[in-house]
Amino acid sequence: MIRQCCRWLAVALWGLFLTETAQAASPIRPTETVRRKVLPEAWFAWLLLTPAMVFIAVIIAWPLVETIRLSFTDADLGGESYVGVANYVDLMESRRFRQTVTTTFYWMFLSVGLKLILGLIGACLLNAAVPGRAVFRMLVMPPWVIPIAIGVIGWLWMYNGYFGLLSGMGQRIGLFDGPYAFLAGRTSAFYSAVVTDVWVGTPMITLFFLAAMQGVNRDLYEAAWVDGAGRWYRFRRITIPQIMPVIVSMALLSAIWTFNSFDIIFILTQGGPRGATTTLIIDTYKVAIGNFKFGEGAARAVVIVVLLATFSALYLFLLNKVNKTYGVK
Amino acid sequence: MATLDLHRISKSFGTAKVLHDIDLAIKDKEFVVFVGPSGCGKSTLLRIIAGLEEASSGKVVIDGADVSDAHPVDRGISMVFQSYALYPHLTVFENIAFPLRVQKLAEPDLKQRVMRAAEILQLTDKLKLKPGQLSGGQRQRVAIGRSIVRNPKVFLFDEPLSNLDAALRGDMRVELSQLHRELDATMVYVTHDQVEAMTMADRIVVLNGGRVEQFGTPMELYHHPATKFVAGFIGQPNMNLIPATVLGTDGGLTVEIDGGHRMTLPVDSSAASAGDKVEVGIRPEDVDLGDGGLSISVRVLERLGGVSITYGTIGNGETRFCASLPGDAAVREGEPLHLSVAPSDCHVFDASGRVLRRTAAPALVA
Amino acid sequence: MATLDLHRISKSFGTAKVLHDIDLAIKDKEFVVFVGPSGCGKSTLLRIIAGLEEASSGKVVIDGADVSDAHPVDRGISMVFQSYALYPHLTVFENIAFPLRVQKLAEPDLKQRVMRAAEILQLTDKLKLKPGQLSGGQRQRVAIGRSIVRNPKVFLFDEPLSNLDAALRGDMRVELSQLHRELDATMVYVTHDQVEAMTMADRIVVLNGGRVEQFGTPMELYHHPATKFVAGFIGQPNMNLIPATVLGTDGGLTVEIDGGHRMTLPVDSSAASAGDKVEVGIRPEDVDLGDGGLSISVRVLERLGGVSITYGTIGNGETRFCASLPGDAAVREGEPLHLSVAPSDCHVFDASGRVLRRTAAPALVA
Amino acid sequence: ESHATEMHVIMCGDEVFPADQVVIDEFVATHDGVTVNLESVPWSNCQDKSLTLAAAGDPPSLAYMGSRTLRQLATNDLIVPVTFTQEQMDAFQPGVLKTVTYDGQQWGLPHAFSTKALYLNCDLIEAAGATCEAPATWDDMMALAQQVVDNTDAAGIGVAGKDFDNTMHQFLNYLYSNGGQVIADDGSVALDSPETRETLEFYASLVSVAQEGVLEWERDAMVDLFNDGQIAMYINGPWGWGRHNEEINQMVVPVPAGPSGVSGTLLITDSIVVFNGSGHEDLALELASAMTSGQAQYELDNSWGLTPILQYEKLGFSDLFYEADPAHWANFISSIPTGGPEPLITDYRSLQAVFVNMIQGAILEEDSIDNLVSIAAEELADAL
Amino acid sequence: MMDRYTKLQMVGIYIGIFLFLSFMLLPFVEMFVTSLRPLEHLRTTPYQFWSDKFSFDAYRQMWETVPLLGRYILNSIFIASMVTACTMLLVVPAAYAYARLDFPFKDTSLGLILAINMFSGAVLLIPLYRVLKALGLLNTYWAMIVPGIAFLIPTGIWLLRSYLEKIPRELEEAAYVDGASRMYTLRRVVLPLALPGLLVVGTATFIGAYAQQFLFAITFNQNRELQPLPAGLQEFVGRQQVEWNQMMAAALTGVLPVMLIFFFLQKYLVAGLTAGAVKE
Ligand SMILES: Nc1ncnc2c1ncn2[C@@H]1O[C@H](COP(=O)(O)OP(=O)(O)OP(=O)(O)O)[C@@H](O)[C@H]1O
Ligand SMILES: Nc1ncnc2c1ncn2[C@@H]1O[C@H](COP(=O)(O)OP(=O)(O)OP(=O)(O)O)[C@@H](O)[C@H]1O
Ligand SMILES: [Mg+2]
Ligand SMILES: [Mg+2]
Repeated sequence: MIRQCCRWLAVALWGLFLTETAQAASPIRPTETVRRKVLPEAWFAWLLLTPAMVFIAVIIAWPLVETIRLSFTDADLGGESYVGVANYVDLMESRRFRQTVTTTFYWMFLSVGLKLILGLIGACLLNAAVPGRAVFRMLVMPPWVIPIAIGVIGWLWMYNGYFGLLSGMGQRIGLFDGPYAFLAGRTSAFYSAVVTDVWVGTPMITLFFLAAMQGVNRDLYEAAWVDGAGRWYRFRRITIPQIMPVIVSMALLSAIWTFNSFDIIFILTQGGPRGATTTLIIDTYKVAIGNFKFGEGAARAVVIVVLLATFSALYLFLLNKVNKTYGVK
Repeated sequence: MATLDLHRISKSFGTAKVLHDIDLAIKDKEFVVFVGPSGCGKSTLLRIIAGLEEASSGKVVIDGADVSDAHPVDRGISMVFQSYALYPHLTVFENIAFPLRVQKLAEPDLKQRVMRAAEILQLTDKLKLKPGQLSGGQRQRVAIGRSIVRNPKVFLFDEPLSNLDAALRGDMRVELSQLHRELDATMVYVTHDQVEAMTMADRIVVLNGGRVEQFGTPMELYHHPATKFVAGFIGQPNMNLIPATVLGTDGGLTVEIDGGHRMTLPVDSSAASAGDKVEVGIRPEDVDLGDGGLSISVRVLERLGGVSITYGTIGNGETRFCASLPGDAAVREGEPLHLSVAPSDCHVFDASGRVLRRTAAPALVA
Repeated sequence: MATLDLHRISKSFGTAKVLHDIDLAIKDKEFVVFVGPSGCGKSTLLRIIAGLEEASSGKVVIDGADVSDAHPVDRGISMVFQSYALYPHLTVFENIAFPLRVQKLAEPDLKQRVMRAAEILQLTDKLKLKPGQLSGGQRQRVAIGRSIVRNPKVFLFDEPLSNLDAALRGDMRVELSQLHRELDATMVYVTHDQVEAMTMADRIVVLNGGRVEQFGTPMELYHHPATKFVAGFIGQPNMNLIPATVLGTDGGLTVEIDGGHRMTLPVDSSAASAGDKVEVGIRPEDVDLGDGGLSISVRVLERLGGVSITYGTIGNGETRFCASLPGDAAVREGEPLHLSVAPSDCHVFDASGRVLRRTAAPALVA
Repeated sequence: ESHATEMHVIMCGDEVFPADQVVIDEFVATHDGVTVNLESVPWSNCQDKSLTLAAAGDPPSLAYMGSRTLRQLATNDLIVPVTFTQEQMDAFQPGVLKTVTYDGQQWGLPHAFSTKALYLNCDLIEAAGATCEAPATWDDMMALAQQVVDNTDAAGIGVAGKDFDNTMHQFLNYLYSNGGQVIADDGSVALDSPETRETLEFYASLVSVAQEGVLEWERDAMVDLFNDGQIAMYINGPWGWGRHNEEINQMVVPVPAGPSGVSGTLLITDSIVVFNGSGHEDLALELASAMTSGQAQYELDNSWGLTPILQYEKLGFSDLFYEADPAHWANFISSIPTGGPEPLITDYRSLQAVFVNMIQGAILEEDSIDNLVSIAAEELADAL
Repeated sequence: MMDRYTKLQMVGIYIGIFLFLSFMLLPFVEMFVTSLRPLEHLRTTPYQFWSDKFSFDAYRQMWETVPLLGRYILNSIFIASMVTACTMLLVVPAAYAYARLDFPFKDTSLGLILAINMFSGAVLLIPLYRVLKALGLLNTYWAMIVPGIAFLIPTGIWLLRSYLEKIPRELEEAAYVDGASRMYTLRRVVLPLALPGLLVVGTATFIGAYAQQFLFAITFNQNRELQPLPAGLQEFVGRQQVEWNQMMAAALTGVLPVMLIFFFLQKYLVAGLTAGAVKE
């Protein structure tokens, strides 16, 4: 289901042409999609869709088109005039921007990777049949259900070199020999932001994985157990393949969200020090909203969309290929 | 070589006791079927044998060794699940090879054993497919393949046919029977379908409410049901049970059944006395057309071709009666029907539901 | 009063044609069953009658009026779905009242009609319950209640019993037959279960691959199957089909069946000529023990109590043969078995699968 | 005007100063039909708010905000220029008008003024074995800080390095004390100079005697460090005095002079600007003038403890609050003539970014001082 | 028996869970401890986790420091609730259409809608600002509600669709045969049955709306009275010194009610996610 949804993402990118191929690639059960027509359904369907569509058109589609238009102008507080692809050329030539792109992808891969691994471990632990697990499951929720900004403020305080918990505890156990300011160093600030992002994103992934694990037919485990398979073997040969669809789709969704994650970095470091934590989204915000360079900001926004779309398409393409190679349905 | 003995097995889930002191001795190479209504504890008992569930008390003995605390794989058993529990992401080959991979068997050896199993089950040309691409019957065979590849001493099956449609079920029944002969292994088979039980079993265990009602060959159960429950459960259409009053106990049992007809039945009447309320059991297929004192008002007639089944009531109109008559019997719905039954074909159950032993029972065909 | 006529109904899904020019004339108050293998188009045809699906071509005529384009509710039909389609969030009362609520019927009138339906179906004390609290049979009655409350002219049922277990299915079959008599309505019933078809139908439509194979009473189908398909489909266990070669066509049809036995069969042989390949159909229940020239090697024996079913092969060992013998027949697995069959009980099918009319058919019992 | 006018006044800060409130109340009372919708907006998003409102075509009548935004507002024609009489101009402390002047015109009415000086924690310094006296030069300060580091657990000096405006401010204090310039008198960028290089090098070198994690700190947070005895010195405005622990034996001294200059300070003002397009610019100007005129302005400076923005003695005021404690105030007033303004750059956000980038680059040693300064100068020129 | 663990495994699992949950909850514990300390103690080194005199003063003072705090908390909940309500209003019909009806460009339009996941609000801020301005929504609650809705619609449709698909089609056909109109069916049959699904989707939407209030609030709303909690907390920072203890107290107090609700809904949520997630 999720994979299908991701496929739609790709479809949306490449238009109707791909629709055909994508449909051909996914055998449709006759009862589901190619369904009989009881009523003139189309008009009713569009009637139901109209409110949502209008909303999306006004709030997202039009701004998107406008963003693309703006990206070819030098719009700022004063006004705008057409400058062609100058904004894009500037971006291509800017070493700092290339650095930002690299940072963004590094940020995304690292953070998503950690989230997936931690989520998997967490889900396994919470899925273990031990007393108290209902409570434990409850206790992973908080980072997810509170406003991101509030959690991040907590982390901001913990990262403080002089008064924060991490530095303090680190000194106490002899890890640091003086106050350690996490957000002051290039590397440490980056990894601190990653840790916070992982903290924010892990609970939801954990719960999705947990849900998927609970959906695995228990008989499979029992059958394997009767055949002598141990826990680790069952995990590797049954759990992982069985929840693979969920892992795969969470990986993509989480990658997109992480790529676009704003609050965490903005509150923790504002992109600093010296751009060490400046991702594309932060850069875009700073340029467009901070400096009122709407045109340049819009160009960055368009780059984000293009990069994400390319990434998603590539991901789905590779996934499809891998699936074909291994014959996964 | 494997005998399987259960000693006073009990099982409770929380406060609910679902198995009560089950004792069973299953012989080597025997095909034993557990049968009984839903929820009677069949699966639970099987899972205790498998080691998937722990008995609250009692022992599981396989080949003389107490395995109550052993890991399933160490008991030398294998199990086929109702859902087959095939690994959807693995090919047929890998599914069958799974237990061997767990054992870390060397590749050539593994391959040879999987191929052998596949041959027995005629799956050789399906080995590359995924379970999703197989039909119900083929899936079932893969599940069996996975269980035979390990050469277990005892095979356990939990309703393996219940997911199949009627026609396929018939075929698989026959195949399973043949497999049993070929493998020469001890098999324990759970079902709630009496036809499966009757056709496949060497011996049948009838379970009811967590207790063994009767353990015997199919023909024993058919001709000598120990209790009213077994009588009602075995045989299709179900045995008719007609309330009756004991009139005398000399030379069998003389009873007057609902509707006034009197019969003297060749059963052990030593424990009965005149005036007792009993129930006379008559199988639908044991009645014949002709005025033998049973008069039925026919409500519904089902013509199945070879036979016609009539449903109606007997006596005062409250006791249902079903008769299985020749396909062309001249019967009409709404009309009365006169039937006869041989006294030697009748069963008698006392008020507690226990049978009075039939003294003129038909010979048992093994 | 409702007749139902289908005129050259065809239906395609995309490029797949699933119904081919179906013509049917169903009489008032008739109970007609559509039967056939899975995927043959039964449900599709029923849904076209209901108006849930639009035919690609052809007309649906109810009581003489062309309703092809009418809304289901205007056709005067009602439908009981395989899953019953009860609304889980509504009580039994509200479920039954649903069609009346849609019509905005006044409360007292509505109440009275629901109560009447509940009475007929013995649901009066269940009206406050939700479907989830009912047994399978009760749910089925609620579904029927919902369909009778509107007083439709035609009732449609799509496999209403397929979700029930065997015992309940038997009971419900009987109840449905009784309901048909009470309501005096035209009913169309879809099933793939031949027992249901045989026992309930006034007339049966056998569908195969979107075409009508035969339309007739159960006994017509049993004794005079028009095609090999019908012959194989009706009757349990299935009819045996033995390849044979025509030797002569005088005074019936003289054939030599696989295995060498020769028989002269009383069928219309006018279209046949010597040397033709035909198939001889013999029902398992038409054979008797005794050396009549059929010699079987028995592979599996199933003793069902009243009857014993043997499965084996005939002739060169490739043609399967099944025989239904008395329960106590002295048969053993692995041993040869000699059987006889009356020539008048045999069916013959030509190479295209069409029957050669039997000239000495048994009298039909209505 | 007799018809009803609603003026929208935005005051950046946590609350409206009582001194301003008095003026506004009086203004409303004397102007028929005029109401004032007075809103105080926290600094964190106040300037953005005014700017976006103006850019969106819904400008406030006037706003009190940082003077550094003026040039951007002016170039985009969002505010109206202010004309001062010569008399008014003369009354300002020297350098103040520079902070609101662009293109030969004044664009705002300076309303709050601050200069900076160096605070010393004498307890700490004495604990380190030094005498608590004003370091005259950077070298003195460095030596003093080093002594504190060597002999106590505390850091010698608090250095700001966070991506924040006052990191730039801290740096400019040193730059102006070393004879440096950001914008030359002809309006061109004059950052690329040996003075800047010296300053940047010195600023970076301070890190060795500064608190841990310089890049995490901004000036106001260093108050906590000072109070906790973690730093012996740091630069802050006149208000710092009152926010320091009373137990601490503190001392204020002028910012030490660099090798190429004399002790100076950064001159920062916040001003009241009158937006273009509210429809009642004249009225707004009148209110703004009232708020920044002699008495009202004095009340504000006095009540808030700010560096006096006007030379009140010239205006005939007496009993001046900063004359009551001349030893303290001298540190903040005496350096005014040698101080430099917060530069006026069109893209005022870039100003901060450019400086912070340069400073952090030096602290992190990611590039040579030389390069960093040249790059910063270029970027500044772009943002001009 | 399969699920039985040895003592050692048991210990291992609990240690694992402890570590995992510590990571998840540490910030909250620290926030709580911080909120209990007087401000001076927060600003002392070396760091002390559990030594000072704790008091609940911050929980009292915070209302004075930030007089509008109560409002911010309510604003947060109000905005998230409004977003949820409006999103559901838009999502329910759309999800139904995608789950049940057949129409041209079905897959394409769904793909486009789902692709919205790829834009975050930050990408579209500039034109979004102009749109909101054109609609006259800037500096109103709607400035924070409207964009929130738009970005939550895709997930909502996607989740709810899988729920609606599970409602047996026969139920609707039965209603249709009985003469019920589409709308009647939707109202009387589909929606009541989709209630658990609506609950899950509503909860998920609420979480989404609640979690992401920061950006829209700081960009599209300058009206203090309308700020949600995350933006409102900035006021503790805006002062000359950061009132960390009060800020933490305010943060915890603000999220507490919502967190409690989620604790109760947790069970349904996990089960509900499965519905959307596991179905391939
Ligand atoms: N894990 C369990 N916890 C509690 N009760 C259980 C559990 N497993 C089974 N039971 C109960 O034990 C009884 C026997 O269950 P069991 O599964 O053995 O029945 P069964 O004979 O296999 O029925 P069926 O034919 O429906 O499969 C039932 O009443 C069931 O509810
Ligand atoms: N909506 C549809 N789109 C495409 N093909 C369909 C559709 N509905 C049914 N079919 C096809 O039409 C044929 C007839 O289907 P139908 O459901 O009528 O079979 P059936 O006889 O009812 O089978 P069963 O006994 O399994 O219910 C099948 O091959 C089926 O795959
Ligand atoms: Mg069971
Ligand atoms: Mg069907």
